[in-house]
Amino acid sequence: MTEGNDGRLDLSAPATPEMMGLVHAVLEQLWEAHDDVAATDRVRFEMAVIEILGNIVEHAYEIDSTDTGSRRFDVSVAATETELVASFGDNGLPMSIDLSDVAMPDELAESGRGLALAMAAVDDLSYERENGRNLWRLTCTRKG
Amino acid sequence: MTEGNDGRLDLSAPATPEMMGLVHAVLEQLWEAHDDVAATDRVRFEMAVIEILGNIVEHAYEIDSTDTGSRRFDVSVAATETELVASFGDNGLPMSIDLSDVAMPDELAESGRGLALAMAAVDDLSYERENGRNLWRLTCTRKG
Amino acid sequence: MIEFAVETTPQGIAVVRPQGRLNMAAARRLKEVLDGLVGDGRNRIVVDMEETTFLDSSGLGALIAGLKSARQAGGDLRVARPTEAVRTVFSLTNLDRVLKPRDTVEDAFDD
Amino acid sequence: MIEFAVETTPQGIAVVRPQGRLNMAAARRLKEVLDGLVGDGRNRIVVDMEETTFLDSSGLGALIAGLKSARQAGGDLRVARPTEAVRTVFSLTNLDRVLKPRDTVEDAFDD
Ligand SMILES: Nc1ncnc2c1ncn2[C@@H]1O[C@H](COP(=O)(O)OP(=O)(O)O)[C@@H](O)[C@H]1O
Ligand SMILES: Nc1ncnc2c1ncn2[C@@H]1O[C@H](COP(=O)(O)OP(=O)(O)O)[C@@H](O)[C@H]1O
Repeated sequence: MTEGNDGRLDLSAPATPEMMGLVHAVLEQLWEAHDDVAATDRVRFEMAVIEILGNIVEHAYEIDSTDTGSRRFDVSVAATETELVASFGDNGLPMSIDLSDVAMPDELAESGRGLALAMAAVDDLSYERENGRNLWRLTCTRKG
Repeated sequence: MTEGNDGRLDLSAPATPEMMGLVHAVLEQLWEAHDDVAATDRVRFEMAVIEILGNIVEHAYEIDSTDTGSRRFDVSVAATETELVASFGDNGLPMSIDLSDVAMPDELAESGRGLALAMAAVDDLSYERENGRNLWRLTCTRKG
Repeated sequence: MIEFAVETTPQGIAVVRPQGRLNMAAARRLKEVLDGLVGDGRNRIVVDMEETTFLDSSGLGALIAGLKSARQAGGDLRVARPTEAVRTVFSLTNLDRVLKPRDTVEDAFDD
Repeated sequence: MIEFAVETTPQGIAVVRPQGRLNMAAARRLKEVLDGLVGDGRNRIVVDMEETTFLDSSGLGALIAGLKSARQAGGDLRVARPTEAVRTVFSLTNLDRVLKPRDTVEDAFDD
Protein backbone atom coordinates (compact mmCIF):
# COMPACT_ATOMS: atom_id res chain seq x y z
CA MET A 1 0.00 0.00 0.00
CA THR A 2 2.79 2.43 -0.95
CA GLU A 3 4.06 2.53 2.62
CA GLY A 4 6.09 5.50 3.69
CA ASN A 5 4.01 7.98 1.74
CA ASP A 6 1.85 9.84 4.20
CA GLY A 7 0.02 11.70 1.46
CA ARG A 8 -1.39 8.54 -0.07
CA LEU A 9 -5.11 8.02 -0.61
CA ASP A 10 -6.56 4.58 0.09
CA LEU A 11 -10.02 3.47 -0.91
CA SER A 12 -11.79 0.16 -0.39
CA ALA A 13 -15.17 -0.35 -2.05
CA PRO A 14 -17.44 -2.82 -3.83
CA ALA A 15 -16.10 -3.81 -7.27
CA THR A 16 -18.91 -2.23 -9.28
CA PRO A 17 -18.75 -0.03 -12.41
CA GLU A 18 -20.17 2.94 -10.44
CA MET A 19 -16.99 3.07 -8.36
CA MET A 20 -14.95 4.22 -11.35
CA GLY A 21 -16.27 7.74 -10.84
CA LEU A 22 -15.15 7.64 -7.23
CA VAL A 23 -11.63 6.61 -8.23
CA HIS A 24 -11.56 9.55 -10.66
CA ALA A 25 -12.54 11.74 -7.67
CA VAL A 26 -9.71 10.22 -5.60
CA LEU A 27 -7.25 11.07 -8.38
CA GLU A 28 -8.63 14.61 -8.67
CA GLN A 29 -7.87 14.96 -4.98
CA LEU A 30 -4.35 13.62 -5.50
CA TRP A 31 -3.73 16.22 -8.24
CA GLU A 32 -5.11 18.96 -6.03
CA ALA A 33 -2.67 17.99 -3.27
CA HIS A 34 0.19 17.68 -5.80
CA ASP A 35 -0.37 20.49 -8.26
CA ASP A 36 3.19 20.17 -9.56
CA VAL A 37 2.50 16.87 -11.34
CA ALA A 38 2.71 17.51 -15.11
CA ALA A 39 -0.44 17.06 -17.20
CA THR A 40 1.21 14.34 -19.32
CA ASP A 41 2.00 12.32 -16.21
CA ARG A 42 -1.53 12.77 -14.81
CA VAL A 43 -3.11 11.67 -18.06
CA ARG A 44 -1.13 8.47 -18.51
CA PHE A 45 -1.35 7.51 -14.83
CA GLU A 46 -5.10 8.13 -14.58
CA MET A 47 -5.74 6.19 -17.75
CA ALA A 48 -3.75 3.16 -16.58
CA VAL A 49 -5.42 3.23 -13.15
CA ILE A 50 -8.87 3.29 -14.73
CA GLU A 51 -7.97 0.48 -17.17
CA ILE A 52 -6.82 -1.80 -14.36
CA LEU A 53 -9.90 -0.96 -12.28
CA GLY A 54 -12.15 -1.51 -15.30
CA ASN A 55 -10.64 -4.96 -15.75
CA ILE A 56 -11.14 -5.82 -12.08
CA VAL A 57 -14.78 -4.76 -12.29
CA GLU A 58 -15.34 -6.53 -15.61
CA HIS A 59 -13.22 -9.64 -15.53
CA ALA A 60 -12.02 -10.59 -12.09
CA TYR A 61 -15.45 -11.68 -10.92
CA GLU A 62 -16.86 -13.13 -14.12
CA ILE A 63 -17.41 -16.78 -13.28
CA ASP A 64 -17.79 -16.27 -9.56
CA SER A 65 -21.08 -14.44 -10.13
CA THR A 66 -23.16 -15.91 -7.32
CA ASP A 67 -21.99 -13.89 -4.36
CA THR A 68 -22.17 -10.22 -5.37
CA GLY A 69 -21.83 -8.92 -1.82
CA SER A 70 -18.23 -9.85 -1.27
CA ARG A 71 -16.82 -8.48 -4.52
CA ARG A 72 -14.54 -5.74 -3.32
CA PHE A 73 -11.33 -4.04 -4.34
CA ASP A 74 -8.94 -1.67 -2.68
CA VAL A 75 -6.73 0.91 -4.28
CA SER A 76 -3.95 3.11 -2.97
CA VAL A 77 -2.55 6.05 -4.93
CA ALA A 78 0.36 8.28 -4.08
CA ALA A 79 2.66 10.87 -5.59
CA THR A 80 6.29 11.24 -4.56
CA GLU A 81 8.88 13.68 -5.90
CA THR A 82 9.84 11.20 -8.60
CA GLU A 83 6.97 8.76 -9.04
CA LEU A 84 3.25 8.21 -9.23
CA VAL A 85 2.30 4.86 -7.72
CA ALA A 86 -0.94 2.92 -7.55
CA SER A 87 -1.65 -0.50 -6.13
CA PHE A 88 -4.83 -2.53 -6.38
CA GLY A 89 -5.96 -5.59 -4.49
CA ASP A 90 -9.05 -7.71 -5.12
CA ASN A 91 -10.42 -11.03 -3.99
CA GLY A 92 -11.61 -12.14 -7.44
CA LEU A 93 -10.50 -14.96 -9.69
CA PRO A 94 -6.87 -15.11 -10.81
CA MET A 95 -5.92 -13.36 -14.05
CA SER A 96 -6.07 -15.78 -16.94
CA ILE A 97 -3.29 -14.31 -19.06
CA ASP A 98 0.42 -13.58 -18.72
CA LEU A 99 1.37 -9.89 -18.91
CA SER A 100 4.36 -10.75 -21.09
CA ASP A 101 1.92 -12.03 -23.74
CA VAL A 102 -0.01 -8.76 -23.86
CA ALA A 103 0.16 -7.01 -27.24
CA MET A 104 -1.80 -4.23 -28.92
CA PRO A 105 -4.54 -5.87 -31.01
CA ASP A 106 -5.38 -5.19 -34.66
CA GLU A 107 -6.16 -1.53 -35.53
CA LEU A 108 -9.84 -2.23 -36.11
CA ALA A 109 -10.36 -4.45 -33.03
CA GLU A 110 -13.16 -3.13 -30.82
CA SER A 111 -11.73 -4.49 -27.56
CA GLY A 112 -8.68 -6.12 -26.01
CA ARG A 113 -6.61 -2.92 -25.71
CA GLY A 114 -6.95 -2.33 -21.96
CA LEU A 115 -3.86 -4.04 -20.61
CA ALA A 116 -1.71 -3.07 -23.60
CA LEU A 117 -2.75 0.55 -23.15
CA ALA A 118 -2.04 0.48 -19.40
CA MET A 119 1.38 -1.08 -20.01
CA ALA A 120 2.21 1.51 -22.66
CA ALA A 121 1.10 4.34 -20.39
CA VAL A 122 3.06 3.56 -17.23
CA ASP A 123 6.73 2.77 -16.69
CA ASP A 124 6.01 -0.39 -14.74
CA LEU A 125 2.96 -2.61 -14.40
CA SER A 126 3.09 -5.79 -12.35
CA TYR A 127 0.59 -8.47 -11.42
CA GLU A 128 0.83 -11.04 -8.65
CA ARG A 129 -1.49 -13.59 -7.12
CA GLU A 130 -0.89 -13.64 -3.37
CA ASN A 131 -2.91 -15.35 -0.62
CA GLY A 132 -5.91 -15.70 -2.88
CA ARG A 133 -5.79 -12.02 -3.87
CA ASN A 134 -4.87 -10.29 -7.11
CA LEU A 135 -2.31 -7.55 -6.63
CA TRP A 136 -1.59 -4.97 -9.28
CA ARG A 137 1.07 -2.30 -9.02
CA LEU A 138 1.54 0.63 -11.39
CA THR A 139 4.44 3.06 -11.43
CA CYS A 140 4.95 6.18 -13.53
CA THR A 141 8.32 7.84 -13.33
CA ARG A 142 7.50 11.54 -13.36
CA LYS A 143 8.59 13.25 -16.57
CA GLY A 144 7.15 16.67 -15.80
CA MET B 1 -15.08 -0.51 10.27
CA THR B 2 -18.77 -1.52 10.01
CA GLU B 3 -17.87 -5.17 9.49
CA GLY B 4 -20.39 -7.42 7.85
CA ASN B 5 -21.51 -4.79 5.37
CA ASP B 6 -19.99 -5.66 2.02
CA GLY B 7 -21.29 -2.49 0.41
CA ARG B 8 -19.33 -0.22 2.72
CA LEU B 9 -16.92 2.41 1.43
CA ASP B 10 -13.64 2.92 3.28
CA LEU B 11 -11.30 5.82 2.72
CA SER B 12 -7.98 6.65 4.34
CA ALA B 13 -6.37 9.99 3.54
CA PRO B 14 -4.38 12.93 4.94
CA ALA B 15 -6.40 14.99 7.44
CA THR B 16 -6.54 18.15 5.33
CA PRO B 17 -9.49 20.44 4.55
CA GLU B 18 -9.34 19.48 0.85
CA MET B 19 -10.38 15.93 1.73
CA MET B 20 -13.86 17.09 2.72
CA GLY B 21 -14.83 17.21 -0.95
CA LEU B 22 -13.66 13.64 -1.37
CA VAL B 23 -15.80 12.47 1.54
CA HIS B 24 -18.78 14.21 -0.08
CA ALA B 25 -17.93 12.22 -3.25
CA VAL B 26 -17.80 9.00 -1.21
CA LEU B 27 -21.26 9.76 0.19
CA GLU B 28 -22.60 10.55 -3.30
CA GLN B 29 -21.42 7.11 -4.30
CA LEU B 30 -23.14 5.58 -1.28
CA TRP B 31 -26.42 7.26 -2.26
CA GLU B 32 -26.03 6.09 -5.84
CA ALA B 33 -25.63 2.50 -4.63
CA HIS B 34 -28.54 2.90 -2.18
CA ASP B 35 -31.07 5.03 -4.01
CA ASP B 36 -33.80 4.04 -1.57
CA VAL B 37 -32.35 6.11 1.28
CA ALA B 38 -34.74 8.99 1.98
CA ALA B 39 -33.54 12.55 1.39
CA THR B 40 -34.09 13.48 5.05
CA ASP B 41 -31.83 10.64 6.16
CA ARG B 42 -29.15 11.52 3.60
CA VAL B 43 -29.15 15.15 4.66
CA ARG B 44 -28.76 14.58 8.39
CA PHE B 45 -26.21 11.78 7.96
CA GLU B 46 -24.05 13.72 5.49
CA MET B 47 -24.11 16.79 7.69
CA ALA B 48 -23.02 14.88 10.80
CA VAL B 49 -20.27 13.06 8.88
CA ILE B 50 -18.91 16.36 7.56
CA GLU B 51 -19.07 17.99 11.01
CA ILE B 52 -17.05 15.19 12.60
CA LEU B 53 -14.54 15.23 9.75
CA GLY B 54 -14.30 19.03 9.95
CA ASN B 55 -13.48 18.75 13.65
CA ILE B 56 -10.81 16.13 12.99
CA VAL B 57 -9.22 18.33 10.37
CA GLU B 58 -9.50 21.47 12.49
CA HIS B 59 -8.98 20.38 16.08
CA ALA B 60 -7.45 16.96 16.43
CA TYR B 61 -4.04 18.09 15.23
CA GLU B 62 -3.93 21.58 16.62
CA ILE B 63 -1.02 21.50 19.07
CA ASP B 64 0.80 18.67 17.37
CA SER B 65 1.51 20.90 14.38
CA THR B 66 5.10 19.93 13.68
CA ASP B 67 4.69 16.74 11.73
CA THR B 68 2.12 17.43 8.99
CA GLY B 69 2.97 14.29 7.04
CA SER B 70 1.50 11.80 9.46
CA ARG B 71 -1.84 13.49 10.04
CA ARG B 72 -4.27 11.01 8.62
CA PHE B 73 -7.83 9.85 9.15
CA ASP B 74 -9.89 6.96 7.95
CA VAL B 75 -13.61 6.80 7.46
CA SER B 76 -15.99 3.97 6.68
CA VAL B 77 -19.58 4.56 5.60
CA ALA B 78 -22.31 2.02 5.00
CA ALA B 79 -26.05 1.74 4.50
CA THR B 80 -28.06 -1.22 5.71
CA GLU B 81 -31.81 -1.81 5.45
CA THR B 82 -32.35 -0.04 8.76
CA GLU B 83 -29.31 2.15 9.42
CA LEU B 84 -26.71 4.52 8.04
CA VAL B 85 -23.41 4.07 9.83
CA ALA B 86 -20.12 5.94 9.72
CA SER B 87 -16.95 5.42 11.71
CA PHE B 88 -13.88 7.61 11.83
CA GLY B 89 -10.41 6.93 13.17
CA ASP B 90 -7.53 9.37 13.51
CA ASN B 91 -4.16 9.49 15.19
CA GLY B 92 -4.50 13.05 16.49
CA LEU B 93 -4.69 14.40 20.01
CA PRO B 94 -7.48 13.21 22.31
CA MET B 95 -10.75 15.16 22.35
CA SER B 96 -10.70 17.74 25.08
CA ILE B 97 -14.39 17.76 25.92
CA ASP B 98 -17.01 15.28 27.09
CA LEU B 99 -19.86 14.64 24.66
CA SER B 100 -22.36 14.72 27.50
CA ASP B 101 -21.41 18.37 28.10
CA VAL B 102 -22.15 19.39 24.52
CA ALA B 103 -24.97 21.89 24.17
CA MET B 104 -26.19 24.23 21.45
CA PRO B 105 -24.55 27.63 22.02
CA ASP B 106 -26.25 31.01 22.11
CA GLU B 107 -28.30 31.95 19.03
CA LEU B 108 -25.85 34.61 17.89
CA ALA B 109 -22.68 32.57 18.50
CA GLU B 110 -20.55 32.30 15.38
CA SER B 111 -19.02 28.92 16.24
CA GLY B 112 -19.24 25.99 18.62
CA ARG B 113 -22.27 24.33 16.98
CA GLY B 114 -20.50 21.45 15.22
CA LEU B 115 -20.80 18.68 17.78
CA ALA B 116 -24.23 19.78 18.97
CA LEU B 117 -25.46 19.78 15.37
CA ALA B 118 -23.98 16.34 14.66
CA MET B 119 -25.54 14.95 17.84
CA ALA B 120 -28.92 16.45 16.97
CA ALA B 121 -28.72 15.06 13.41
CA VAL B 122 -27.93 11.41 14.11
CA ASP B 123 -29.52 8.88 16.44
CA ASP B 124 -26.25 7.95 18.04
CA LEU B 125 -22.84 9.57 18.22
CA SER B 126 -20.03 8.06 20.26
CA TYR B 127 -16.40 8.92 20.88
CA GLU B 128 -13.67 6.70 22.27
CA ARG B 129 -9.91 6.98 22.69
CA GLU B 130 -8.40 3.58 21.94
CA ASN B 131 -4.73 2.65 21.48
CA GLY B 132 -3.76 6.25 20.91
CA ARG B 133 -6.46 6.76 18.31
CA ASN B 134 -9.69 8.73 18.32
CA LEU B 135 -12.67 6.67 17.25
CA TRP B 136 -15.98 8.23 16.31
CA ARG B 137 -19.10 6.29 15.42
CA LEU B 138 -22.30 7.76 13.97
CA THR B 139 -25.58 5.93 13.48
CA CYS B 140 -28.79 7.14 11.84
CA THR B 141 -31.81 4.90 12.14
CA ARG B 142 -33.46 5.17 8.73
CA LYS B 143 -36.75 7.01 8.85
CA GLY B 144 -37.46 7.02 5.12
CA MET C 1 -15.89 24.90 -5.61
CA ILE C 2 -18.76 27.04 -4.44
CA GLU C 3 -19.56 30.20 -6.41
CA PHE C 4 -20.88 33.46 -4.98
CA ALA C 5 -23.00 35.43 -7.38
CA VAL C 6 -23.82 38.90 -6.01
CA GLU C 7 -26.51 41.15 -7.45
CA THR C 8 -28.25 44.36 -6.40
CA THR C 9 -32.00 44.79 -6.65
CA PRO C 10 -33.61 48.08 -7.81
CA GLN C 11 -34.39 48.68 -4.11
CA GLY C 12 -30.65 48.60 -3.35
CA ILE C 13 -30.75 45.24 -1.60
CA ALA C 14 -27.69 43.03 -2.14
CA VAL C 15 -28.52 39.45 -3.12
CA VAL C 16 -25.85 36.81 -2.50
CA ARG C 17 -26.34 33.36 -4.01
CA PRO C 18 -24.06 30.63 -2.61
CA GLN C 19 -24.25 27.84 -5.19
CA GLY C 20 -23.08 24.37 -4.17
CA ARG C 21 -21.75 23.32 -0.78
CA LEU C 22 -21.47 25.94 1.93
CA ASN C 23 -18.81 24.19 4.02
CA MET C 24 -15.63 25.20 5.83
CA ALA C 25 -13.68 26.62 2.87
CA ALA C 26 -16.76 28.28 1.37
CA ALA C 27 -17.82 29.74 4.73
CA ARG C 28 -14.59 31.70 4.93
CA ARG C 29 -15.26 33.20 1.50
CA LEU C 30 -18.92 33.93 2.26
CA LYS C 31 -17.84 35.79 5.38
CA GLU C 32 -15.48 37.92 3.26
CA VAL C 33 -18.21 38.65 0.72
CA LEU C 34 -20.69 39.66 3.46
CA ASP C 35 -18.09 41.77 5.28
CA GLY C 36 -17.25 43.46 1.98
CA LEU C 37 -20.90 44.34 1.34
CA VAL C 38 -21.44 45.80 4.81
CA GLY C 39 -18.12 47.65 4.53
CA ASP C 40 -19.42 49.23 1.30
CA GLY C 41 -22.53 50.41 3.11
CA ARG C 42 -24.72 47.76 1.55
CA ASN C 43 -26.23 46.54 4.79
CA ARG C 44 -29.51 45.10 3.51
CA ILE C 45 -28.58 41.63 2.31
CA VAL C 46 -30.58 38.63 1.10
CA VAL C 47 -28.79 35.30 1.02
CA ASP C 48 -30.65 33.32 -1.62
CA MET C 49 -30.06 29.66 -0.74
CA GLU C 50 -32.01 28.03 -3.55
CA GLU C 51 -28.84 26.43 -4.90
CA THR C 52 -27.04 25.83 -1.62
CA THR C 53 -26.90 22.03 -1.66
CA PHE C 54 -25.16 21.62 1.68
CA LEU C 55 -24.68 23.66 4.83
CA ASP C 56 -22.61 22.89 7.91
CA SER C 57 -21.89 24.68 11.19
CA SER C 58 -19.15 26.81 9.67
CA GLY C 59 -21.51 28.01 6.91
CA LEU C 60 -24.06 28.75 9.60
CA GLY C 61 -21.40 30.69 11.51
CA ALA C 62 -20.75 32.86 8.44
CA LEU C 63 -24.48 33.61 8.13
CA ILE C 64 -24.70 34.59 11.81
CA ALA C 65 -21.58 36.76 11.52
CA GLY C 66 -23.08 38.48 8.47
CA LEU C 67 -26.39 38.96 10.25
CA LYS C 68 -24.68 40.59 13.21
CA SER C 69 -22.53 42.99 11.18
CA ALA C 70 -25.47 43.94 8.92
CA ARG C 71 -27.58 44.72 12.01
CA GLN C 72 -24.75 46.65 13.66
CA ALA C 73 -24.61 48.80 10.51
CA GLY C 74 -28.35 49.45 10.78
CA GLY C 75 -29.40 46.90 8.16
CA ASP C 76 -30.29 43.21 8.23
CA LEU C 77 -29.47 39.87 6.63
CA ARG C 78 -32.31 37.65 5.49
CA VAL C 79 -32.30 34.15 4.10
CA ALA C 80 -34.51 33.17 1.18
CA ARG C 81 -35.49 29.92 -0.51
CA PRO C 82 -33.58 27.42 1.67
CA THR C 83 -33.12 23.90 0.28
CA GLU C 84 -34.04 20.89 2.40
CA ALA C 85 -30.42 20.56 3.55
CA VAL C 86 -30.40 24.18 4.71
CA ARG C 87 -33.79 23.96 6.43
CA THR C 88 -32.67 20.82 8.28
CA VAL C 89 -29.64 22.62 9.71
CA PHE C 90 -31.70 25.67 10.71
CA SER C 91 -34.20 23.52 12.54
CA LEU C 92 -31.64 21.25 14.25
CA THR C 93 -29.81 24.32 15.58
CA ASN C 94 -33.03 26.15 16.55
CA LEU C 95 -32.05 29.04 14.31
CA ASP C 96 -35.25 29.14 12.23
CA ARG C 97 -36.36 32.09 14.33
CA VAL C 98 -33.24 34.24 14.09
CA LEU C 99 -32.60 33.19 10.45
CA LYS C 100 -36.32 32.95 9.59
CA PRO C 101 -36.26 31.82 5.95
CA ARG C 102 -38.37 33.73 3.39
CA ASP C 103 -40.13 32.17 0.42
CA THR C 104 -38.91 34.65 -2.18
CA VAL C 105 -35.98 36.99 -2.67
CA GLU C 106 -38.31 39.84 -3.67
CA ASP C 107 -40.38 39.75 -0.48
CA ALA C 108 -37.50 39.05 1.90
CA PHE C 109 -37.43 42.64 3.17
CA ASP C 110 -41.20 43.20 3.16
CA ASP C 111 -41.58 42.98 6.94
CA MET D 1 -22.46 11.64 -16.22
CA ILE D 2 -21.25 12.24 -19.77
CA GLU D 3 -23.56 14.10 -22.15
CA PHE D 4 -23.88 13.49 -25.87
CA ALA D 5 -24.90 16.54 -27.83
CA VAL D 6 -25.71 15.66 -31.47
CA GLU D 7 -26.02 18.27 -34.23
CA THR D 8 -26.25 18.21 -38.00
CA THR D 9 -24.22 20.58 -40.18
CA PRO D 10 -25.69 22.24 -43.30
CA GLN D 11 -23.68 19.65 -45.28
CA GLY D 12 -25.65 16.86 -43.57
CA ILE D 13 -22.74 15.73 -41.41
CA ALA D 14 -23.67 14.53 -37.92
CA VAL D 15 -21.56 16.04 -35.14
CA VAL D 16 -21.42 14.15 -31.83
CA ARG D 17 -19.87 15.88 -28.83
CA PRO D 18 -19.01 13.60 -25.88
CA GLN D 19 -18.57 15.98 -22.95
CA GLY D 20 -16.79 14.70 -19.86
CA ARG D 21 -15.30 11.25 -19.34
CA LEU D 22 -15.66 8.73 -22.13
CA ASN D 23 -15.27 5.59 -20.02
CA MET D 24 -16.99 2.19 -19.75
CA ALA D 25 -20.53 3.38 -19.03
CA ALA D 26 -20.29 6.29 -21.48
CA ALA D 27 -18.76 4.09 -24.21
CA ARG D 28 -21.86 1.92 -24.23
CA ARG D 29 -24.03 4.99 -24.76
CA LEU D 30 -21.75 6.46 -27.43
CA LYS D 31 -21.95 3.17 -29.34
CA GLU D 32 -25.76 3.39 -29.23
CA VAL D 33 -25.72 6.99 -30.44
CA LEU D 34 -23.36 6.16 -33.32
CA ASP D 35 -25.32 3.01 -34.27
CA GLY D 36 -28.51 5.08 -34.23
CA LEU D 37 -27.02 7.68 -36.59
CA VAL D 38 -25.75 5.08 -39.08
CA GLY D 39 -29.09 3.25 -38.82
CA ASP D 40 -30.83 6.51 -39.81
CA GLY D 41 -28.62 6.79 -42.88
CA ARG D 42 -26.44 9.50 -41.33
CA ASN D 43 -23.15 7.82 -42.07
CA ARG D 44 -20.88 10.87 -42.20
CA ILE D 45 -20.05 11.53 -38.56
CA VAL D 46 -17.65 13.87 -36.78
CA VAL D 47 -16.88 13.11 -33.15
CA ASP D 48 -15.88 16.47 -31.68
CA MET D 49 -13.69 15.65 -28.68
CA GLU D 50 -12.90 19.18 -27.50
CA GLU D 51 -14.69 18.53 -24.21
CA THR D 52 -13.82 14.84 -23.78
CA THR D 53 -11.74 15.05 -20.64
CA PHE D 54 -10.91 11.36 -20.40
CA LEU D 55 -10.81 8.39 -22.78
CA ASP D 56 -10.13 4.73 -22.02
CA SER D 57 -9.97 1.53 -24.09
CA SER D 58 -13.73 1.05 -23.97
CA GLY D 59 -14.32 4.56 -25.33
CA LEU D 60 -11.75 3.83 -28.00
CA GLY D 61 -13.62 0.60 -28.81
CA ALA D 62 -16.85 2.57 -29.30
CA LEU D 63 -15.06 4.95 -31.71
CA ILE D 64 -13.63 2.04 -33.71
CA ALA D 65 -17.04 0.31 -33.81
CA GLY D 66 -18.62 3.55 -35.06
CA LEU D 67 -15.88 4.00 -37.66
CA LYS D 68 -16.43 0.49 -38.99
CA SER D 69 -20.20 0.75 -39.23
CA ALA D 70 -20.04 4.23 -40.83
CA ARG D 71 -17.60 2.90 -43.43
CA GLN D 72 -19.69 -0.20 -44.07
CA ALA D 73 -22.62 2.11 -44.81
CA GLY D 74 -20.49 4.03 -47.33
CA GLY D 75 -19.62 6.91 -44.99
CA ASP D 76 -16.88 7.62 -42.47
CA LEU D 77 -16.27 8.67 -38.86
CA ARG D 78 -13.76 11.39 -38.15
CA VAL D 79 -12.41 12.74 -34.89
CA ALA D 80 -11.91 16.46 -34.34
CA ARG D 81 -10.26 18.60 -31.69
CA PRO D 82 -8.92 15.90 -29.36
CA THR D 83 -7.86 16.97 -25.86
CA GLU D 84 -4.46 15.97 -24.52
CA ALA D 85 -6.01 12.96 -22.76
CA VAL D 86 -7.53 11.77 -26.04
CA ARG D 87 -4.36 12.37 -28.08
CA THR D 88 -2.33 10.43 -25.52
CA VAL D 89 -4.59 7.38 -25.86
CA PHE D 90 -4.53 7.57 -29.68
CA SER D 91 -0.77 7.70 -29.74
CA LEU D 92 -0.22 4.96 -27.12
CA THR D 93 -2.50 2.62 -29.09
CA ASN D 94 -1.04 3.59 -32.48
CA LEU D 95 -4.46 4.65 -33.67
CA ASP D 96 -3.51 8.19 -34.73
CA ARG D 97 -3.45 6.92 -38.30
CA VAL D 98 -6.82 5.19 -38.41
CA LEU D 99 -8.47 7.83 -36.17
CA LYS D 100 -6.41 10.71 -37.59
CA PRO D 101 -7.60 13.70 -35.55
CA ARG D 102 -8.67 16.90 -37.40
CA ASP D 103 -8.13 20.42 -36.14
CA THR D 104 -11.66 21.65 -36.75
CA VAL D 105 -15.13 20.17 -37.02
CA GLU D 106 -15.81 22.16 -40.22
CA ASP D 107 -12.84 20.79 -42.15
CA ALA D 108 -13.06 17.22 -40.82
CA PHE D 109 -14.55 15.93 -44.10
CA ASP D 110 -12.47 18.08 -46.46
CA ASP D 111 -10.22 15.24 -47.60
N1 LIG E 1 -8.36 -8.18 -13.57
C1 LIG E 1 -8.48 -9.23 -14.42
N2 LIG E 1 -8.88 -10.43 -13.96
C2 LIG E 1 -9.03 -11.47 -14.80
N3 LIG E 1 -8.79 -11.42 -16.13
C3 LIG E 1 -8.37 -10.25 -16.65
C4 LIG E 1 -8.19 -9.11 -15.83
N4 LIG E 1 -7.77 -8.10 -16.61
C5 LIG E 1 -7.69 -8.60 -17.85
N5 LIG E 1 -8.04 -9.90 -17.89
C6 LIG E 1 -8.06 -10.76 -19.09
O1 LIG E 1 -7.23 -10.17 -20.08
C7 LIG E 1 -7.98 -9.93 -21.28
C8 LIG E 1 -7.50 -8.67 -21.95
O2 LIG E 1 -7.88 -7.55 -21.16
P1 LIG E 1 -7.81 -6.09 -21.77
O3 LIG E 1 -6.52 -5.94 -22.45
O4 LIG E 1 -8.11 -5.12 -20.70
O5 LIG E 1 -8.94 -6.03 -22.86
P2 LIG E 1 -10.54 -6.19 -22.71
O6 LIG E 1 -10.86 -5.86 -21.30
O7 LIG E 1 -11.05 -5.21 -23.71
O8 LIG E 1 -10.83 -7.62 -23.08
C9 LIG E 1 -9.43 -9.89 -20.85
O9 LIG E 1 -10.32 -10.22 -21.89
C10 LIG E 1 -9.44 -10.89 -19.70
O10 LIG E 1 -9.56 -12.19 -20.21
N1 LIG F 1 -11.92 15.86 16.75
C1 LIG F 1 -11.67 16.69 17.79
N2 LIG F 1 -10.48 16.65 18.44
C2 LIG F 1 -10.22 17.47 19.45
N3 LIG F 1 -11.08 18.39 19.93
C3 LIG F 1 -12.27 18.49 19.35
C4 LIG F 1 -12.63 17.66 18.25
N4 LIG F 1 -13.90 17.99 17.89
C5 LIG F 1 -14.28 18.96 18.70
N5 LIG F 1 -13.32 19.29 19.58
C6 LIG F 1 -13.42 20.34 20.66
O1 LIG F 1 -14.78 20.61 20.88
C7 LIG F 1 -15.07 21.99 20.67
C8 LIG F 1 -16.47 22.18 20.08
O2 LIG F 1 -16.47 21.69 18.75
P1 LIG F 1 -17.66 22.04 17.78
O3 LIG F 1 -18.92 21.82 18.50
O4 LIG F 1 -17.48 21.28 16.52
O5 LIG F 1 -17.52 23.58 17.49
P2 LIG F 1 -16.36 24.39 16.77
O6 LIG F 1 -15.63 23.42 15.91
O7 LIG F 1 -17.10 25.42 15.99
O8 LIG F 1 -15.54 24.95 17.88
C9 LIG F 1 -13.97 22.49 19.78
O9 LIG F 1 -13.74 23.87 19.90
C10 LIG F 1 -12.78 21.65 20.25
O10 LIG F 1 -12.20 22.20 21.39
